[in-house]
Amino acid sequence: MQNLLSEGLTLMVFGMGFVFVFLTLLVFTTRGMSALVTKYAPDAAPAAAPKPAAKPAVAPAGNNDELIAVMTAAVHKFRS
Amino acid sequence: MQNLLSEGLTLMVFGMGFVFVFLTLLVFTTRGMSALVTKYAPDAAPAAAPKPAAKPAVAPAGNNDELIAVMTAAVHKFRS
Amino acid sequence: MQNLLSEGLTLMVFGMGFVFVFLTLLVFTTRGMSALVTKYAPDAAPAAAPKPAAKPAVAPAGNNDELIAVMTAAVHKFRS
Amino acid sequence: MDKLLELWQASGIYNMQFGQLTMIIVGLLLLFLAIRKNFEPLLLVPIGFGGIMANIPEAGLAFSAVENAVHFAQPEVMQAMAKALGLVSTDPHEVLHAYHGASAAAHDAAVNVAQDSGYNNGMLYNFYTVAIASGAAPLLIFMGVGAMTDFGPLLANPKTLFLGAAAQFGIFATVLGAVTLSMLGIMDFSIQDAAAIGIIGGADGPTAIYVASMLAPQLLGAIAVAAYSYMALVPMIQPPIMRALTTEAERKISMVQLRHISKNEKIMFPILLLILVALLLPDAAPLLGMFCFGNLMRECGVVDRLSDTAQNALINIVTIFLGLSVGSKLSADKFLDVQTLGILILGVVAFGIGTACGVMMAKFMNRMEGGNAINPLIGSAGVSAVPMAARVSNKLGLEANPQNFLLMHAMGPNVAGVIGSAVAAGVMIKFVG
Amino acid sequence: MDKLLELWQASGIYNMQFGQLTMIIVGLLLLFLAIRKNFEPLLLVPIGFGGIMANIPEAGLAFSAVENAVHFAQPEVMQAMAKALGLVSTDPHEVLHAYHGASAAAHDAAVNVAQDSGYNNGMLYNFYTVAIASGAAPLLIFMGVGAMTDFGPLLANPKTLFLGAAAQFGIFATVLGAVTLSMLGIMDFSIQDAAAIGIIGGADGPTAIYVASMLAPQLLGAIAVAAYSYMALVPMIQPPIMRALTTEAERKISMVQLRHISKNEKIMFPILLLILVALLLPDAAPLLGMFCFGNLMRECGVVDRLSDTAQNALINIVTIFLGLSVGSKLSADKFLDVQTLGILILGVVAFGIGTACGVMMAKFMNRMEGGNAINPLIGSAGVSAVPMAARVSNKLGLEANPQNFLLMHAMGPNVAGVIGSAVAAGVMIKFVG
Amino acid sequence: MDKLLELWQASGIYNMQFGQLTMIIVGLLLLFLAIRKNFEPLLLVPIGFGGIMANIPEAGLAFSAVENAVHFAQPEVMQAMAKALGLVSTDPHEVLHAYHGASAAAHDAAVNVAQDSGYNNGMLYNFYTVAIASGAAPLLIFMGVGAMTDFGPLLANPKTLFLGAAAQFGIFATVLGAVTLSMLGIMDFSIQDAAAIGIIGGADGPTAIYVASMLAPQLLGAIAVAAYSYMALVPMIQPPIMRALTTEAERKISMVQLRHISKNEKIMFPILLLILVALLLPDAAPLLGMFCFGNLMRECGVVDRLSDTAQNALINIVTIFLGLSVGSKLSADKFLDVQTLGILILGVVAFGIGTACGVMMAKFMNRMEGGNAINPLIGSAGVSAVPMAARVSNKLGLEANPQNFLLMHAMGPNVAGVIGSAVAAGVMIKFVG
Ligand code: NA
Ligand code: NA
Ligand code: NA
Repeated sequence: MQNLLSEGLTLMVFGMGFVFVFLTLLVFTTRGMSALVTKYAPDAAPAAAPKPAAKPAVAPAGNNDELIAVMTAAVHKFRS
Repeated sequence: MQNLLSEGLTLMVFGMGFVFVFLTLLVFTTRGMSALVTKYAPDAAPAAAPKPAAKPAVAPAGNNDELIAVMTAAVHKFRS
Repeated sequence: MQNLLSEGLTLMVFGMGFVFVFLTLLVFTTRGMSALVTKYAPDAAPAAAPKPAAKPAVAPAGNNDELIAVMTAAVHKFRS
Repeated sequence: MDKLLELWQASGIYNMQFGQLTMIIVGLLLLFLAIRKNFEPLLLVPIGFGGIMANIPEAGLAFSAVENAVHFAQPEVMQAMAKALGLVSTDPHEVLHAYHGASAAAHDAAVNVAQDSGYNNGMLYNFYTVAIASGAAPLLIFMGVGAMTDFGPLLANPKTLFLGAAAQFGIFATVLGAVTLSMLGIMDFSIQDAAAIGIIGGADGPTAIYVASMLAPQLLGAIAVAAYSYMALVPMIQPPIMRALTTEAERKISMVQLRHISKNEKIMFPILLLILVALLLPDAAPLLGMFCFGNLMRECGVVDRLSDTAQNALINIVTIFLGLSVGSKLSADKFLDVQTLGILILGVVAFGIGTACGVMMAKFMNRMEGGNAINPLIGSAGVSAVPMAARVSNKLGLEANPQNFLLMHAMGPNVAGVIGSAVAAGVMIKFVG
Repeated sequence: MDKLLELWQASGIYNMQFGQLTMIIVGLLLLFLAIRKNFEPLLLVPIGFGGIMANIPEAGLAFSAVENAVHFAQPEVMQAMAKALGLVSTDPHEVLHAYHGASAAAHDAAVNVAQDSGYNNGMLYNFYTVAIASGAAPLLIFMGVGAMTDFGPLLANPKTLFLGAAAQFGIFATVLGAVTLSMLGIMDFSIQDAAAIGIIGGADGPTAIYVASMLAPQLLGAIAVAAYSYMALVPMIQPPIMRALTTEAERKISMVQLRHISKNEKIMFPILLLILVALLLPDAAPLLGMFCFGNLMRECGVVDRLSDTAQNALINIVTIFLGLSVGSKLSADKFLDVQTLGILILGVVAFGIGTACGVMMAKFMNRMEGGNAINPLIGSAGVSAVPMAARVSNKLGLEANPQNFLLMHAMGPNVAGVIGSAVAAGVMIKFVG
Repeated sequence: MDKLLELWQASGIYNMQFGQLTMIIVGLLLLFLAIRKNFEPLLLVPIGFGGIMANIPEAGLAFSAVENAVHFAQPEVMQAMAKALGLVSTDPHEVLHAYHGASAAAHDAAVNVAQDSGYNNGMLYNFYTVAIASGAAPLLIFMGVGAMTDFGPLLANPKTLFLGAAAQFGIFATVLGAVTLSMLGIMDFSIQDAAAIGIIGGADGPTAIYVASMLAPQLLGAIAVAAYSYMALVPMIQPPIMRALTTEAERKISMVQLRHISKNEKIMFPILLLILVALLLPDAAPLLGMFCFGNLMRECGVVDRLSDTAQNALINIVTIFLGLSVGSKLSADKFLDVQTLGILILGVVAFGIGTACGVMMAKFMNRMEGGNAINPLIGSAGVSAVPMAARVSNKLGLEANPQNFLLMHAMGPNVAGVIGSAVAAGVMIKFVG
């Protein structure tokens, strides 16, 4: 029984410790990544290029929603 | 062989009987339920409240159809 | 080892031969089918009849796209 | 040159059996009916196509690994298979027979032999196992149907449930017909077969497939084809019966406007139905449970995205697999049998009796109540075949009286018929399953 | 007359046990909470409905074939089953016990006996096997959640990850609480049970289900119900704790506008996270891997149709099956236990501690940095419960200062909490799995 | 402290092997090509991500339960495993080798031992089993492709089928190349391997995966990656070959407007194709059957909701699982091999030969007919790679003559190429399967 408690304590110490170590590492690597990306691979051209090249075989939901939003607005205007 | 016929007859009598008993019970409990709901839980407020709270993560098909119907109508009007 | 090469050769000869035989047959049967269909079952009436009878429980994507296209056009016109 | 001969001897033309050819033609006929005549195309297109694929010679798409091994019947494989099944003979027919009757352990052993010899399940056999043998596909279709069903008209006029009950007499009369044919020595149906055939009269596809897969899997192909074909023929089968049993005056009866049903009533109804099923007939729980679940998702208003998926993507996916799987049961040795003829005849009789009983019940209810509350034309909608049967009621009503719109009134018995045949299915599974 | 008796003796009323009745009422209560009170309806409607179906007497929908065979306990079947399991006794309880502890081979043998005797897996049991026991459903949900998650706010302010880390203390404090209850003899939780209960504090449904299915499947029903219920109760549980731990001045703190995050950063983040997981904690790889995969599909911009399906059709289909499967674990013997009470109490404690630690961490970070950069109200969002907890932060912020919109700022710790609890789950699977 | 060491020794860094690291980099490279260079992203994003996940040390996501047990190689487990497999040695390598070559029964016994010892199949292994080993995923993709294919241009000009036939020479030339490499002792390909590699020249992803999973599963990863990469490289591989083999005058040839194709012809075509397959090459029945089924659903006009689902929700879901499953085969021991280099080289040769043969065939047909009916640029589209190859034809046509729109004309050979390579696949499965 004492054993169970010690297992629980160990789990808490190591678990919580590991969570912090992991997320701390994530904070630093994320910052590093952001810095690198901002410096060497800003969005501008590269992000714009692939988009149109992708074949939108099906109109993705997002676009659809946007379209509908635009049209609803237009229709509302039209009605008023 | 006689046996098969008697099995068939039994199945018919009990099956049909059970279907009627079940649906009769359903008639009465449905009426009771409708009476109770109409008396103690009419739609008005309660039904209206939960609806907007539900997060429509995706525009449900129904709404979409409605929208499209509305817009088609608008477009037709617009054209004429 | 010689065996492997002869297997490969056989596969090539028979494979390629079969592909040609099959597609040649397909060319001729397709032509025959087209001729028969054009003569005995042209589209006109028969194709028109079943369409409306089919219950479009859900607006099929195609129609939807068309509708949206039509509406977008309309909206664009409307704006200008 | 050997290879050429090999290709030829493995070709479909060389191996085509008469039965397979006939079944391919049957498949083409089903496609014709579905595409040109609009016979329940959502099911009959996949069923017809699956039927053709199942009968492609040598492809073995509808066969299990063991059946494929037995088809090619290599002596050493047959020997190992016979040993696995505890047989002395290595005759392919006997091996196959032993396999179909084997205990689960022997069955596993036979499968192991087939796999070790390089044979695999055909694609359609796998689809059948996952979709139908597990029971999943019909239940998921039923869930989707529940999510598409509006119980409003039924709730507005609950006594139309009696019409849905009466129309189920077609089911049980057909059971009796089937056992009588057996008694007379014309056919050879067991009581399970008879029950599965009777359910055609329920005019409800997934229910028929579910019951047939449990009680008479060998008849599944014929039963499913009959059920969907007759559902498509409802506009031809029902009107003469309806006209014969009603007077012009009866057909002119106008029914009072249905009252508005509150959201809360619609939410409570599937729960109420589920509880009744739980209390009275647990054997109907899978079918009616999934049906109620679908309907609750529809009505509760807080899970619209699940309801939407149940009515669209999910039911469509399941329909494709269900149809192909049913098609896999269209094999010559099971379909090209005098039994199929019996099933087709009994099926149409079932529809006729169900229609007649629904109409008669409506007239009986009018007499009991001493009024004219119900137009007997809506009684025929009790066979289900949603929404075709309700449309037929509406059409005949309009013929008699151009102002008489019965569609909504007929939707009550129409959905009641779905519940009724699911209850009947539960009783049959309970008694003969 | 025999048949009538048979029908009656097979009915639900005749066989209803007190526990089943209670669980059906629990299921109805869950439906009420989901539909009327909007308690995470997408999950609780299927779970509640599944719970009712699982407790229908005699239907055995949540039972395996062997469990169904043992329920009916025909002497000859019990004899064969005992033999398959290497037992002398044919007592149903002992057979069942032996079956649950059997080796894989003996398990197979018992299944064979059940099938030979005509018993089948219940529908919900099959769903559970495919969806949860395989681990697939929670992982696919996680993929869909990843495809719905915008890491922008987190990337704009990476140090909010610390808030997500701190809030996981609720998980481990609860583990300690559970083992303490065991030590005191009040409950009887193993360390695995304690770990699975603790994960409720992660406020993340699929993670809780995944961990529970691996560490304590017998508690899965209670854990899932507690997790989703408390996630729904976040707007009631968190505010008092948040108010108690912050001053009016702290709640008024305005945070600086988040910087714009480039597309490329968003594409790189899930890849970076995956690599960290691969390097440090392989046991979290399934959960976080699928999460990152979903997010990459969302952000990369070239597979929109896959991302769309992952967020809609696929996650909806999986949710239906996951919910019904969880419901299948709501059996009386497992749920109506003092342990469930313990789980419910420990669960709410876990939420409270997590909330408090998040807020305290925010205050601590302000003190460390000697500034006022972080409004401590966003710390509570670190428990995850996306996006409910972030909305609570926003609401309390607006109460203190009507111009203070914290929603976007709170989304950072909110999604950090998802990562944090998946990491915690990996540690627990590693240590006690 | 022990626990700390344990965590460290279970971490990815501690266990990372050189091969795994390399394969993770390969996975990242595939993601880069897919996302930045638009190399068939719908497949290469899931394949690349799956490849990374499959190579996470200690996670064992791509391993079966037995492989995971052997990886950890606990002595008592190895002993039991050796006994189950009938081995004397308990050396992990020998156990693994025996497992891979075991009979179905011994295989089951080994799985039982692994499960009893607490090992499970990895997530990706399960996906592979369900999606690819069963053959289902490539066939369902093919169904979806069928539902997206318009055979109109082919029906308007059926003789373009010859172009699709000629381009398949790339497949068989590559087979010969592969066996020659084996003969010369440079590589070690069996005839099955050679056939599976050749199919890369078919420029058709699902066909390549289907054939590879049947004939050479150990090469599946490399073959799939090569097939999709080269399909993406079509705009770079084909133009130089096309320019070299045609004169400026030939490239300027205008083709006559295609005639209108009636709905009925489009409905009949998939049925006709299915019947031809049934009569001549049953081994191509699964692939071409599902393709025709999808196309019939598209054209028949009465099952639009099924066709829509086959083209969207279903194909997207299957693509996700197919991609991850292919990725699970990107293990270092199989991919980082000189064979992969051979596959990559042979693959590009296959594409080149196919392209050249298509163009030459077009020129030959012009000469035979003594006219100028066909612009030889459309011949290259016969390799399939729909619709990329047709676009390439169109682009080169416009370069030579700005009024010369070849896209629709090139769609004929393009879809003919799909049929052609499926037929070639059937022949190979027949002869060496
Ligand atoms: Na019915
Ligand atoms: Na969390
Ligand atoms: Na091709």
